[in-house]
Amino acid sequence: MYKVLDKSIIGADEMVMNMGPQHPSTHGVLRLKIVTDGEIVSHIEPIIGYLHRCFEKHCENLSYEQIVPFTDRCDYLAAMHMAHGYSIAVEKLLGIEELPERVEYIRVILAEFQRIASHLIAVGVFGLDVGAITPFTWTLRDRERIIDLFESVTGSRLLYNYIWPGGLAHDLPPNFIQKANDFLNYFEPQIEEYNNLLTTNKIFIERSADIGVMPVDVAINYGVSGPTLRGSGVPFDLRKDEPYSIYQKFDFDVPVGEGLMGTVGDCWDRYYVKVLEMKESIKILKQALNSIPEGDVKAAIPKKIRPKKGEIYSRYETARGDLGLYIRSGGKNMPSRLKMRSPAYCNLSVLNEISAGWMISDVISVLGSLDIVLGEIDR
Amino acid sequence: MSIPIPELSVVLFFGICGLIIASALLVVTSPNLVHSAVSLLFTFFGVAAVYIFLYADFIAATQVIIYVGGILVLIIFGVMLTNKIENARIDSKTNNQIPGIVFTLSMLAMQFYIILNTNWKIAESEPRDTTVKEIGNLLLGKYLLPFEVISILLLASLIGAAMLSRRKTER
Amino acid sequence: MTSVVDSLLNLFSFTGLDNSILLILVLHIPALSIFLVMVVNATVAVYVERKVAAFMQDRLGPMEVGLFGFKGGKKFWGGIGQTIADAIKLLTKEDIVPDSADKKLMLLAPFIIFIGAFLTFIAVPFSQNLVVSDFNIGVFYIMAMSSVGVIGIIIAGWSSNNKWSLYGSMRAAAQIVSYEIPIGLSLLLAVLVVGSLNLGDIVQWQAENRWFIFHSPFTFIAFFIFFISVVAETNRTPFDIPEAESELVAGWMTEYSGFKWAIFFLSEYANMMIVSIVASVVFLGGWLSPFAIINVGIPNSWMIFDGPLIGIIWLMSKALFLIFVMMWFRWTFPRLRVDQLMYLCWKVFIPFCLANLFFVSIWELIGGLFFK
Amino acid sequence: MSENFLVKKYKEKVELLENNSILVDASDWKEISTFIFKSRFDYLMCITSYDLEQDNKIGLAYNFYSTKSKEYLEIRIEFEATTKVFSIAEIWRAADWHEREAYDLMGVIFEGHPDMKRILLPDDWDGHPLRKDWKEPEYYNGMPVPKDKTYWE
Repeated sequence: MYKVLDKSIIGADEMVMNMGPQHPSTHGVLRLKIVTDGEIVSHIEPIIGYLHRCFEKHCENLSYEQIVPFTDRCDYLAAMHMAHGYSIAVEKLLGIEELPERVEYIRVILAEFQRIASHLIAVGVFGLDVGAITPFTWTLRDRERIIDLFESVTGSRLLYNYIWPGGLAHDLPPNFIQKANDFLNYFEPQIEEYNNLLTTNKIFIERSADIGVMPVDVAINYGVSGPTLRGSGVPFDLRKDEPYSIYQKFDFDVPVGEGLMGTVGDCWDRYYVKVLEMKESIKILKQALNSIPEGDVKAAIPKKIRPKKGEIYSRYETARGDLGLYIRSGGKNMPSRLKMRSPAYCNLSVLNEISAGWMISDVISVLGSLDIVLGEIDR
Repeated sequence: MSIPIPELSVVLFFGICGLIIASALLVVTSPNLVHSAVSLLFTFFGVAAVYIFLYADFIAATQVIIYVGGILVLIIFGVMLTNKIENARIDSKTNNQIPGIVFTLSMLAMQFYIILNTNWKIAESEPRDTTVKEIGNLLLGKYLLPFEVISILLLASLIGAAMLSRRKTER
Repeated sequence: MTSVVDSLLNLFSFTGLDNSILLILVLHIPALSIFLVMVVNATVAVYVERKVAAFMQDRLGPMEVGLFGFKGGKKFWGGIGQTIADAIKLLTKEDIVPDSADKKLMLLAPFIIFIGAFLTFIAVPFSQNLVVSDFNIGVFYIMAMSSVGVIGIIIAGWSSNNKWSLYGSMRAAAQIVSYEIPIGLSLLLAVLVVGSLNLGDIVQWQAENRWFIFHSPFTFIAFFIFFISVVAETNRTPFDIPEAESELVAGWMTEYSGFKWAIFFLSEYANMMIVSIVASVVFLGGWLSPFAIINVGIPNSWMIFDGPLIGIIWLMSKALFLIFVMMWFRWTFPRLRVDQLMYLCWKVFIPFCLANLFFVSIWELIGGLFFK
Repeated sequence: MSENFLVKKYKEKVELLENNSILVDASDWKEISTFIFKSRFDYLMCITSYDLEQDNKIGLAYNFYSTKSKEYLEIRIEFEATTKVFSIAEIWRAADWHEREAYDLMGVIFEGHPDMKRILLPDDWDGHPLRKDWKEPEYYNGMPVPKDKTYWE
């Protein structure tokens, strides 16, 4: 047992280490410049941009419809969320108030499935980061079934291009509701299995509880959002606080970190919030699947997207947090400026604050619990 | 296990002696500290082998477990973690060469004189079955006091080492 | 107990060769056999490890890959082609040596580790009389020789000239040197009770009395301390922090590839086998059949299951079960952090071991008075 | 709502735009940003830099949120590209990376930022590509940038 050392004590010779861009647990091409004293890390500087694909520059040269597939490629683990968030922003810009009910239902259903899929990756990879391999393969196995569902709906497995501004690409396949319900019945007990295997494992608790504690004021000051913020005990969820789409119709809770195994806001809390959110998503899905209405999903799709001059800022709750889209329209069919405030970008910037002073292994835990996707950070 | 006939054991003995001497020479001449430390490994192994020739199998195993498994690890650890050891080359320029040679040669002559003039008793030593029991009995019987004194000394150094390494964090 | 070398010398004495020449010739047989055991063990263990992983993790690959089109009903024999592909890959892969590495030491390190494992095998009994050389100080010899490997690990980490490797070797050295203490103290329990360091004597004692794990509550605890410590000593999960792939890439093995890496691999699995055999011999009755666990009320006719030839099956099944448990650990547990590992060793295991040693001495004294 | 208190306090210095955002002069930003933080806007959501495409002017849009009163606030600053803007990275730590990104892609110069350097693009990149007048360079690090892109698609 050790505690965070006073930084002034770390006076011995320090060594600069490069973790990444090629490293097993930097979740992609992230590079961490770590200053270490023995095993203890005194400073971390994340260096990003290895996956920069000029998303914002592309957007200025593409029409609003053409941007949709590009948004998919930002957060490739939650492509539905990005497309959904973008569509909501464009609808807001166009002034489309109401969509056919079926469209909203399908969007919510797919978004919640995507949330489960994304959290499954996050949970499994966090296990992998602390050395447990089996949870990862288990979560991937279950994610595969969600991906199969998506494939039956959209025809693709990772980047869907399904949710369009104003509607959807096409309707659901005939037996989707049945398959979705089958999956939920299969999946609900699986969560308990993850808990038995990983969440309540003594070694796992030792490795994640009380580590990388993020106090509320730090989290808010750094603009942290999503499960990472809720892990610090802030019950802020856009689906609840400012419901977009039709989230106000559904009954669900916003789980927050309670410090069950240690301090509020530690890695374990950030991890466990994701596990609980999967349960909440199942709740939403069950309600939505039971009450999905009939209707035309393409009715509201505008023929030509050419918004008036103006700006909007739209927020959307992705699996990783608060996706902000600032769109400036110059009155053309292409945005004059589109800025994406990606949640993982802000979440990653807090890394040095909460993991300096801990050990190398803990930095990995903290990074895993922040649940970053580099495609979205670098855009 | 007994070595069957003298010829093979003689060959082995001189082979091992050669190994000891060669690796010991490497220890002192190698410009790289880590290379020296690794050469020491072979020296220790050779010495352990010599102990086996003396039917001191327990001592030989002790030699390996303490010197190779413990002290050598410590040495390599220390050398390795010394700052910027990769570039450190030992300055092997020697001072006072002539007095050194004279002194060494005189020591060598003295040893040779003693070796040649000692009346070595050459007798067929009988293969012992096991030495552990006798060592144990002696340590806890006749030599109990020195044994305990040594253990107290080691305990004291252990506590001292712990104290020294603790001080840094409580500054 | 006679050793293999003695038996072989007797067997080949008809050739009329000079004894020392004969010895040199004969020594090749056990040496090659040990090497073969190591190679076969590594190959089989990799296959088994893959299968265990596949069953526990719902992996698909190890269930499918066949050999020459043979899939063997997919479930059990599926995946056997992967092992062979693995071996060919390892032997034919390019041997990459970093430009600024210490090339001599980098070459030396795998062989030090290999020799450590190889020398240990000399004293490891596979059954009654089936030991290359029967040392009187068997237990002590095995401990001594298994401590040689750590130097190879340190050198491997240092000579690669990679910071991750250096971290790995630092951790490995600290871990292995520390965990030797609880291992030694647990083995000392058996030595104390039996009064001999000879592995044959220890098994003989168990044949006359009972399996050592059931001898007293303290030896029961000692077995688990021993087993957990050897898992740490062989760098297996949850104690695989020297090669923690999510932190240190691959630790001290990061810069190794091809054949040198295969030697590390071979030695790792050989070490697993050694410690499992030692655990079986010292605590689980060695080559004795499990019918005589506590040596009461067994019909004499059942004793046909004992003996040198059947003993090897008993011993290997015990050892393989322990190896399986190690694999089970690996696919179940997360990894400890380096300071938690040290905490476990110095503040939990060693005090328990010392207490065990004390209480077992008392147990022996009282047992000597009452149950004689 | 949330805009009014700012307009009340800084009547002369701010200008209320049509979608309830507030235009602030770059020279007043230091004072106003401190005031905004001290009132209730503790959460900086986003900093967007944009090119106005006239008079070599660029703009910044700050989107604030108050976690206590659930209010939004959008501040805009529009200025000459060479003007130095006060950095709010020490007040909202979230601004750190957003400002670096604005510098990297749009070339906004922030004053008082703790670690002003490129974040997404490589350190040896030339120019700020989100400017509308940004031209693709002929050479990058001595390598010619291909002109014919027929086969790229």
